Amino acid sequence: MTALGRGLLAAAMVTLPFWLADPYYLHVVIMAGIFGVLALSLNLLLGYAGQLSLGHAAFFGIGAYTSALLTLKREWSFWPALAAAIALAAAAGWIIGRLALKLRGAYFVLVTISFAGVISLVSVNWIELTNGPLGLPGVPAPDLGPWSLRTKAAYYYLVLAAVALSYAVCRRLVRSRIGRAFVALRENEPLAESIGVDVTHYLVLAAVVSAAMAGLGGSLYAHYTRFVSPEVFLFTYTVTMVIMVVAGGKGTLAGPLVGAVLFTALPEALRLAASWQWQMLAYGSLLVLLVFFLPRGIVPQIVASFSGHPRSAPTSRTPLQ
Amino acid sequence: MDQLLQHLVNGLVLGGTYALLGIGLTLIFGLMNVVNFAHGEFYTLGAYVAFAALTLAGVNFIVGILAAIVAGAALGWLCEVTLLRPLRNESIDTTMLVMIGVWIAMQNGELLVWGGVAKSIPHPFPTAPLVMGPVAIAPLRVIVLVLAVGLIASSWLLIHQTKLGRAMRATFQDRDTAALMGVSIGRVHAATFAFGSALASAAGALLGPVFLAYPSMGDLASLKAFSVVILGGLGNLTGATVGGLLLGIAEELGAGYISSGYRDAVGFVIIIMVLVLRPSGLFARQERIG
Amino acid sequence: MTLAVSDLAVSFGGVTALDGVSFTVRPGSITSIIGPNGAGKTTAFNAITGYLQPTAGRINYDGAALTGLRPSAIARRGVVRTFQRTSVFPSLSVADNVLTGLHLSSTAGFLDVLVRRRWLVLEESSLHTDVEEIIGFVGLGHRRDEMASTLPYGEQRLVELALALAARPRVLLLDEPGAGMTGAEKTVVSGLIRQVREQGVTILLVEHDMRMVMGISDTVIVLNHGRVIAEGTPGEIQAHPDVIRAYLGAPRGAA
Amino acid sequence: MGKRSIVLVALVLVALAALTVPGASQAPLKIGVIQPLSGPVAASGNYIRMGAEIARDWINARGGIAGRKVDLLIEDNKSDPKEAASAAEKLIVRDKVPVIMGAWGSSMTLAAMPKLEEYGVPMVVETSSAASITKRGNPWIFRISPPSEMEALGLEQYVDKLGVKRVDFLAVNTDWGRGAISAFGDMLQKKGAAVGAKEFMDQSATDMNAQLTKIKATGGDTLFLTTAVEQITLVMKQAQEQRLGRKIVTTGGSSSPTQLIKQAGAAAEGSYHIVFFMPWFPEAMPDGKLAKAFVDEWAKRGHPFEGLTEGFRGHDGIATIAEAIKVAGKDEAAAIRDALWKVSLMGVNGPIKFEKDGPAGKESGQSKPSIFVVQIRDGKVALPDFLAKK
Repeated sequence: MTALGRGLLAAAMVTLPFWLADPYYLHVVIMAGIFGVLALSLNLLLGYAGQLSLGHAAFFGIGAYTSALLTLKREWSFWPALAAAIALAAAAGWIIGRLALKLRGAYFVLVTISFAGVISLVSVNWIELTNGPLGLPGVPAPDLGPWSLRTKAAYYYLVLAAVALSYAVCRRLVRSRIGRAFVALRENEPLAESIGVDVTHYLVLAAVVSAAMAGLGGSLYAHYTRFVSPEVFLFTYTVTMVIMVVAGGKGTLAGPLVGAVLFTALPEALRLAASWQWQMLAYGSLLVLLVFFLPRGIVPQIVASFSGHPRSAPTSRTPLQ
Repeated sequence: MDQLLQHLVNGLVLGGTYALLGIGLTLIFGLMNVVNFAHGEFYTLGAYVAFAALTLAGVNFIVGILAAIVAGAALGWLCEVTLLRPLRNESIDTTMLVMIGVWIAMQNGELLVWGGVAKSIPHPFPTAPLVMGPVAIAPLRVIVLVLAVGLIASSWLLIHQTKLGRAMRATFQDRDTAALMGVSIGRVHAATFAFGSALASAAGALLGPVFLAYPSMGDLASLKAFSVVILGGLGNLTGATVGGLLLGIAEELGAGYISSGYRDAVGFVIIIMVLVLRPSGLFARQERIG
Repeated sequence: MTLAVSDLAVSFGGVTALDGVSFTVRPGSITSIIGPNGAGKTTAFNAITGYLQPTAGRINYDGAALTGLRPSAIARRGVVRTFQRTSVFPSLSVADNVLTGLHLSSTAGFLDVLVRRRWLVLEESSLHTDVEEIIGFVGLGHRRDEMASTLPYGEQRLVELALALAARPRVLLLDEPGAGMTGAEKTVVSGLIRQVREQGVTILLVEHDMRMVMGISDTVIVLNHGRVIAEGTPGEIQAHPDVIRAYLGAPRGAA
Repeated sequence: MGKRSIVLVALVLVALAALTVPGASQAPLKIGVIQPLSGPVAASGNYIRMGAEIARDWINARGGIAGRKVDLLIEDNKSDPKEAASAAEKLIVRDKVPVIMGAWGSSMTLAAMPKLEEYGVPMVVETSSAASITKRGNPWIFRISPPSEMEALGLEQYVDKLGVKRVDFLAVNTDWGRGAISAFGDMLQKKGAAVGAKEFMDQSATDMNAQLTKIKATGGDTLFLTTAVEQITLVMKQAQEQRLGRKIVTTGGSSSPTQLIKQAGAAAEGSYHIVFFMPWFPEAMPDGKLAKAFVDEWAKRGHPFEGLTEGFRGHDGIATIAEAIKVAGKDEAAAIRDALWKVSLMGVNGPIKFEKDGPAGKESGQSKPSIFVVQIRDGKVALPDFLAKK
């Protein structure tokens, strides 16, 4: 993208609440932003370090619950609760990262699913802490000094800042020796070790940063919807994140964001375009078509068609064993 | 003690069905490297085909199950040829995503066709339980267990005694070498997917009468099937069989003696422990098919 | 600065791959390990570089034990290897492969990267200079932006060599660097290996091509059935009766 | 740009075009409906929708409200709270509905509630049972379904006749099941019954043998069962297989005894069911004529009979809203909210009238629905034996 394009995009983002007056659209944009953070976070682990985590909703949910519980039960204000949400999610990421050292590919996938399953069941059954399946209503809106970020426009800026921060963190990591070490592990792990990449350190780092970012997304979600229930651990949330990352273009910086916008808008567009019987059927079918025609994701496809390179950039197969 | 025996019998029957689900998936997962999230949808398909055959067409129970097997195999084959074959050189998460799409589309298609109301599938067996001392079990469940064992045994024969089975095993060991030896990888993949889907479909047709048929019934089935695959090791039929039984019994005992709210957690925790302690599954000394 | 292997033994489930192997690699030398297929050459490499744990024995480098260390830690001590099968980062360009290979030449940690310290910019630009230098050295300048997996086989082996050099080895273990190459390419590789040695890097080589081995080695070690059966200069080895017997027993053509 | 890119561009364009479809014209009265139409509880959500459509068609056949037709804008919450909140947002902001009926499950309702407060739009809650919904102090909430406590109180008069001495519970592990166990547990303990096992099952679980084996060991006489009809069927079948031999009482009104007879057969024999509608003998309902008409209309449309025990709530919710609009005289959210306090009508269930519930100054409305007990006897739904004997 040219500097001009980037500037226009930034200007559009910053002024968005002024020209997108309809709060419903703004709601969709905010959800897209929250999922953008989540997709960026998953992409770090899946797209760069090459570890497919299907338990990512666990980090998201841990962030959401931590933030909600601290503000509701301990009456913390939003910002320290947010920090705690990030920290606790990061700690969970550390555990998963340590597991990833022993398990790769399909086995890692399953252990992450199981991890999320256990956390989810804890959230349902540990009534004293989590209020069980009833969930936690009335999560307060965040404050910034004297201002309450209760309005959609204000929350939009909070989410925008979070997306920008997450994007910046990803970008700096990816374009540093750390990001190169992630990619080295994805591409060829024995070779990466032979040139001195410490597998333990970098896999755990990738998992921790990724989980922390998902925790950020979770906290933002909790304070936006003002309600947290065990459904945040639903497998569909993880599936949505994976769809966003892979369809948008894994291992690219812009891919997850494009995916997040598209796949937040798509169900809402289908809500408007089709009656409810057809919405999910159409969603599934469109997903199949999209993967079928753009197997490597939207962003790599666009980059390839603009740069004139052949499409055959073989993303390495994520090693199964 | 009486309670323990009943728990063990319950677990055995439940585990047999888990095993049947796991076998189909372990072949697809192990041999094709496809994380098949639509596996449970073939299970659902089997239940609905059996329902349609038994109530609408009015055929007998065994014919209904055969119809489900044929439908599962046909749709599985179609799915492989049209969707997975063109993507064979893509990464594992691309094919996974396509199967996620199939999962969503199939489930909502079923909702559209059959409605959300659960269907009860009729069966010709008596409902009065068989009683052996302190243990009670429905005749239908015994039949299901017997048929499941039969299907597992035929799968074993197919893998070990037929030319297709040899080709499948060779492909699992080393796809490139198998191709050099004249194995048609495309045909093996299509056959594997059709076979795995047919097994899932058969499981649905068998369990439909025990439980009920409804559109989202496949979600839990998929999850259990994945657990079984991991417990048993990729591509390991024996592992999937034993893993299924173990998972069934463990869940049953967990729910019986720990807490029913954490019933599914028992399965998850076992998986995590197995993976951490024995990363290639309980039974895989080295990975193999068969 | 000496790499010393003593009484190294490796067995896999009852099969003994190495059975009490001892040798030392003189600093600054080119030492080759030869032997028939299955003699244990690659196993020795794997044990030295931490890819497998020896059943018994010690490996010392520069007076300190390497045994029990992870491959990345061994690489950090300057002992770097290449692989028998082509091993590159397939979807990265040649330049990015080498840049990734320079992992140990940079030091930035997580926080440094996040706040983007000023010295980081300098460090990155010096890395890019090194990339050009290394790519130029192996003669892949014309390929710098091409994806590694699309290169012809011989050039992929050069990428692999470049990657290993980027790790700034003091001892470089090359596992059949000439395998699958044309004669002309082998000459180039031999030349490169000599040049690397000129820069003070000790070379330990596994190679089947006897012409290449005899042409560049200072010392040759012969393994058979997991044991060292001979050690000496190329001249001595070519005349050694045990070696001749071992090779006649398992005659082999060009690798 | 290859062929694939063109497909992509087309997809994006379709999505964008869909987003810019202009809102419908102002003429009809719009009522939003949020129900789980797909996902695990899709059956229930769809029955409610069918009931709501009957109410709509009846109102429109009578000429609408003040000459304006009623239009239902139906959204699927996919049994997911996030979707419920999104659907509420969409209905209120995009479609400008002044009033909503929804959102079936309590967690879905709770997730949608902040939106009601944010935009000031009332919602009639037709199914959710969690006490906290009306206790939170959301003045835009009007509930016509009974919270579990109210349901338990409704059963209190029959406890002695049922002969409950030792009771066990098996419930779905959701707010509803948990709430029912605590409400019925309290009520039964107060009546002097001993409480044995409290067991839970996952919403999607199909094999409840472990729980039943455990319950069997407690030696109680009655099992209270709270879950959707599919799971009740499975539990009953499995209880029969295990020779559990308990009186079974289902709570929550979703049990659809007709479906149980059809699907569980002999296993359902003798069980008691708390329902809020008795379509088997509509004449016995508070407004027998209305109930009969509803049952007939339902049958005429070819909807399954077993859906009636859910479907009537859709009718009552929409009827309540229509009445409020009529009282308000306009379709403005705040006016409808005020009017809801004044409505008094007969629904299929019985009289609907809201009383204040929750913290002072921010009360929600709670109607007090009629509660009935039926029994499956000789393969038919009947009034319970203890009532019939009288």
